[in-house]
Amino acid sequence: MARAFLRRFRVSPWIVGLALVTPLVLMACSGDPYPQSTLHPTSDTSEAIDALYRNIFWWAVFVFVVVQSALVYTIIRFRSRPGAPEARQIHGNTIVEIAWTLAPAAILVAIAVPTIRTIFKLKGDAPADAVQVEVVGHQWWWEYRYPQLGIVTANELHLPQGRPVALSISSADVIHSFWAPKLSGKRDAMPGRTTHLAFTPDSVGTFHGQCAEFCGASHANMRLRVMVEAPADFDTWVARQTAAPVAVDSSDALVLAGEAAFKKIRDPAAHSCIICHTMAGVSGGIAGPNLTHVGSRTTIAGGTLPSDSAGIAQWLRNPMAEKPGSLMPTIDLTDDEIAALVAYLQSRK
Amino acid sequence: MATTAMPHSTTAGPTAPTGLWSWITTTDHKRIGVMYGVTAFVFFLIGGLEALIIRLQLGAPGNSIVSAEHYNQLFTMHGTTMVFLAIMPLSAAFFNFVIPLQIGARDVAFPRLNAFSYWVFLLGGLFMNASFLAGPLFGTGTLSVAPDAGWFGYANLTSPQFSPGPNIDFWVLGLQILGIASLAAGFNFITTIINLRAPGMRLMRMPVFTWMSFVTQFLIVTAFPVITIGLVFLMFDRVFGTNFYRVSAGGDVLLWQHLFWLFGHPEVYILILPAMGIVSEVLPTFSRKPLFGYAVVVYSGVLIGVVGWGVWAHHMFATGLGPIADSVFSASTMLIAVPTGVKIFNWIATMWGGRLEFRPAMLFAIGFIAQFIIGGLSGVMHASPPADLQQTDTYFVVAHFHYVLVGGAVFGLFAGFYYWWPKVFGHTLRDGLGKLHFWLMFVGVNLTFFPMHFSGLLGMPRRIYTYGADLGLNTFNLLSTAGALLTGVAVLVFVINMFLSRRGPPAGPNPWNAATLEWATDSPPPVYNFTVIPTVHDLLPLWRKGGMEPSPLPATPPAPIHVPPGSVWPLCAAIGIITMGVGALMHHHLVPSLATALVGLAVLVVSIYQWAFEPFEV
Amino acid sequence: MSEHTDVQHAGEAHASTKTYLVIAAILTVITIVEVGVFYMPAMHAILPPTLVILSAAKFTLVVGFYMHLKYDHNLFRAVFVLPLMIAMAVIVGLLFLFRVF
Amino acid sequence: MSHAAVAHHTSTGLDSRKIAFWTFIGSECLLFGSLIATYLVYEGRSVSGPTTHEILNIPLTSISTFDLLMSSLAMVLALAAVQRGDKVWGRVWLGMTALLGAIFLGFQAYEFQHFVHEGLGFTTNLFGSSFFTLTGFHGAHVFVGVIWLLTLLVRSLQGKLGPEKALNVEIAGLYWHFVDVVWIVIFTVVYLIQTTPLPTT
Repeated sequence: MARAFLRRFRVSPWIVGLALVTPLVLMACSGDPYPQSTLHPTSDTSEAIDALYRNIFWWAVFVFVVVQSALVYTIIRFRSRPGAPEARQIHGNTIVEIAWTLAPAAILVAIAVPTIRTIFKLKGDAPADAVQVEVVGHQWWWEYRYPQLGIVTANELHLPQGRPVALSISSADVIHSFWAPKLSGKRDAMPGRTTHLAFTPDSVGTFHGQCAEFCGASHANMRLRVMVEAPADFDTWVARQTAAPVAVDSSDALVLAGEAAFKKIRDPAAHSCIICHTMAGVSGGIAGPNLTHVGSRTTIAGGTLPSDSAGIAQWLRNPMAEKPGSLMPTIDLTDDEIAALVAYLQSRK
Repeated sequence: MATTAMPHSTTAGPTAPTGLWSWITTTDHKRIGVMYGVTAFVFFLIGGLEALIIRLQLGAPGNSIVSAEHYNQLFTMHGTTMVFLAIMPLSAAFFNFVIPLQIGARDVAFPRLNAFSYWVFLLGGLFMNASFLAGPLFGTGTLSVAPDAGWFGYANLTSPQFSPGPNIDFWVLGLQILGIASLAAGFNFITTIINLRAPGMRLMRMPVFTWMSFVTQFLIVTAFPVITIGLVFLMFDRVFGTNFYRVSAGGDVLLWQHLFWLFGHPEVYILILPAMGIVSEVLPTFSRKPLFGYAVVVYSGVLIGVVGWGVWAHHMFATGLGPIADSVFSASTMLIAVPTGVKIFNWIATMWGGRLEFRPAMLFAIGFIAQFIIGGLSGVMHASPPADLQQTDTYFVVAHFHYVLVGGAVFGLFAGFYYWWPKVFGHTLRDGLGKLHFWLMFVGVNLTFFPMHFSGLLGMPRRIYTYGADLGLNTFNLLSTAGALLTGVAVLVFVINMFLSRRGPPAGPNPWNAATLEWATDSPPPVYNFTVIPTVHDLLPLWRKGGMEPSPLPATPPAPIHVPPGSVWPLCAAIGIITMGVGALMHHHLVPSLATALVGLAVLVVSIYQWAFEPFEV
Repeated sequence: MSEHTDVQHAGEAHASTKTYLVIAAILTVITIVEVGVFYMPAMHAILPPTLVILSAAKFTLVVGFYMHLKYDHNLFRAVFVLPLMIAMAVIVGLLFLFRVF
Repeated sequence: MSHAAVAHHTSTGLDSRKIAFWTFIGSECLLFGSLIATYLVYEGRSVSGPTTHEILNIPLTSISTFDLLMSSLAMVLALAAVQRGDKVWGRVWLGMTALLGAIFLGFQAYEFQHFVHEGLGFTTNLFGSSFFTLTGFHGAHVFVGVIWLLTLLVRSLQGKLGPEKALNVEIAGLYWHFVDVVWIVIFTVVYLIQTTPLPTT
């Protein structure tokens, strides 16, 4: 009898309730099928946020269950069936009103206190010995500068595990938002302002992230990776980045052709790579990402393409198709020009 | 201001004039309400279509149903259309038709201003949507100049440097024009509610829908000027090259966000309060008992309106306003959850002890409550800044505001459609189709927006035309797309219901046996609404023990009633405004732009003078 | 909005021409004082607060007497003062958010 | 409209147009409030170009402020005259108010032209943009007010502005006084309180 009524009237809130609970619990402990998840924190900041969120979440589930079941119970019990009593003309009840004003207020205080405590804990001011990184958002790629280490790289942020990190974030054009969910909440990158993020990554790994503030045509292609390495690996990465660029292997004709093509693509040379890209010792263009050690990166084109020869070739053939609205012009390169450039770029370890 | 003695067009019971001209010059709040409803519903369907294409594009990763540029235009127009061209005007349709009837008036305080609001809204909506087809006029293909910077168009992406095309000009000018329509309606309804109540109807005897509309009008009247100024700065930046949002000149991009969200949050209460009002009318009628805690529901509505002004920066927690500002706005946002919660408890208590009849209107009202609870709770979740740093600008927030806007406002408006349909057209919508519509929509909306909570928490940002296949979001997006298609079918069922029920049996003055004044007169009501203005003695006049005085209303008016004539000048004034808008749109070519704008101004000024000195008796 | 029955205003309490002239004189004096204070270096430290108070006085005088708000039905006062409060709160709020934080 | 009091029933006994107009004035408070807030927020943030100290002319603006104050007085006297049914003085004071308003616009036109000449254009710097927009919006309102007053003057000359039409003059007066009050705030905020420019954040 009850099942029939449950089905005929409104059974969904129960299913909706269960749907809310089970998958979340399941997800919390599964492996890495969700690389950009906000529920698998791997730094002190994101763990603080996650703890606060779980606290609020369970309060919400409690209120959800209480209020929705009151709603469903009322609907089922007082539905008009033959012989049901006439409606009692109640106008109100002050005590009940006070009760259900204070109850939500109390729950909100229970949420507000940890919230404000966490706000002040995550103010974003890192200790003095933190790794300083300047993050600059561009239309549709990320630039990272390590002032202490003199390194400039793009899209892939390398950080040492266990050491505090201080990001000072700004933008070179429109508003972006730097967001690597597993490491910390997002912080807007705004032109003319510098905002801050501070966290201490506590586990090694490659963490996904993405721009989270609409910034134009290729907002969706402005992805990033954060490589957290053991301190030793980080130091070797820094050493390689700061080392003098490896000389072009003169014996490999393809790489030599690639270097020539990099410096000058047909007349007029307006579209040559050196105009927009910096390649230490070769060029100082700043419109595009710094390519000094592009060979050592795992992805290119704002983290959307793998940096193997197929990925680079696909990007060089038609940047506009990969990143609509991209400022990099589409030059009709011949296949061997592309092969040469790929070889050259991959040699820039 | 009419001075010459004007032969009153008093007739015993004037039959409404018919024909297109009578519609163009109408000043009858009922006709204007129907026109608002039809126009807004068409824009609602357009917005829904945009949503369907968005969902098809996001159905799978790396899809290419639409290009990035088209997708950005679609989601911007979906947001702008749904907020400004669908939900607000649908609420306005109910304001127009129902408020005068509920407070026992013959019409609004300024009938011509009412017509002016509608025509400016219609032309503004057409102006905004013309951007889809206006590409060739600007030397590019079609589907290339619609606004593409999001419904809240953050600064310096909308600056001439980063949005050189006419896309944002359409958006800025369109919103300015729509703002004029809303402001005009705001002054009109505030005066109507204050000044034209039936004798004996004190403020605390007004129906809750009128009360919520009253708070909404105050929010409109105080919030729209702020966005008008924000848009003026953007328009000056784009047309004259001023420096308001130019970072190189010291301009601050956050100024736009503050000005927009100072308007933006009262705006979302402008969207939800009318629906709350409708639910507060529907529940008592189908529970056969009065609203529980009338005064508390009214005061919490007023409190929401006032506190609504103090929460705007919770949209900006990610910009790093500093811990003090974060704490203040987090606290005020949580504070506003209390009156909202109180309203929900009062609705449930209204049904407690009642005899619930599950007609479609009632089902939609219950659907409103169930889904508004989920929307409210997910809202409280990101009222706390640290949690918001993970949730803002992700699909978790998309899920939140769709639960309160679709699950809330749209369900409330559909409840209003089913509830007042007999009063507007004289026949009810079919019950069976109504229930089918509800169930399909309820499942469709939940199937669409519930998975978005998960895709948001799993890292899917807002407004991306595609996403990586490796993020594990594929199934959730597929579910959302399926839900969107189902919701589309549900709306189709409603459209079919509208046409099939045209030949329905006459519904009579009070089909639901409801208590408020609009059910005392015929369905559809005569041009003058009430043969005799009733005197009201308590909150629920039609449920009074001793019946209503004079009870019931006489069939024909004892004395001739003056019905204000039509006027063409509101439409002419609206045409003047839209011409100025088109002129401003062509600002890249100085001479034609100035010429069109001046012609528009001339038409506007002439219309205003004619309007002012036209003999018109209210 | 206070509640009242059908009050038919027989004739508003008219402020007489004399009061208008007095008000005009006061306004002129305040304006002169304002400009005078501006030029006094001694007052430079507390210039903003004094000027705000003086202009608030002029504001209330014009709104109260010239716009008849003092004599009129307090419905007009409510309909004007509430938005005015919101406007002032917006100004103060934005100044705090942009200047202090 | 045969007589001043509204013919048919209103629940407050007040004229609907006056209620609507006071609501409009409340709404305009927000419009000018946002403009003033922006001016104050942007004060001192201009990167280049002339600043307030170098360019604002206090004596000149004090005279135009006095002029606008007197126009408020003229407006009130005009209303009183029309209410008394005194056609002559009604026209005199209406004309005087419009004239003083026009003089104010003259001052502003001169000031704008002088500023542009001094190198402060609409797009020169942040100060230029926010100053001209704020004072320009106010100037536009004064211009509309002058046109409105001249329209009332013409109606009076046509004999269509008897004491029963005093409400039209009263509403025009509300508008005029409000525009004057906004200038009082602008005069103080822009011209007199020139806070020293704070370092940009």
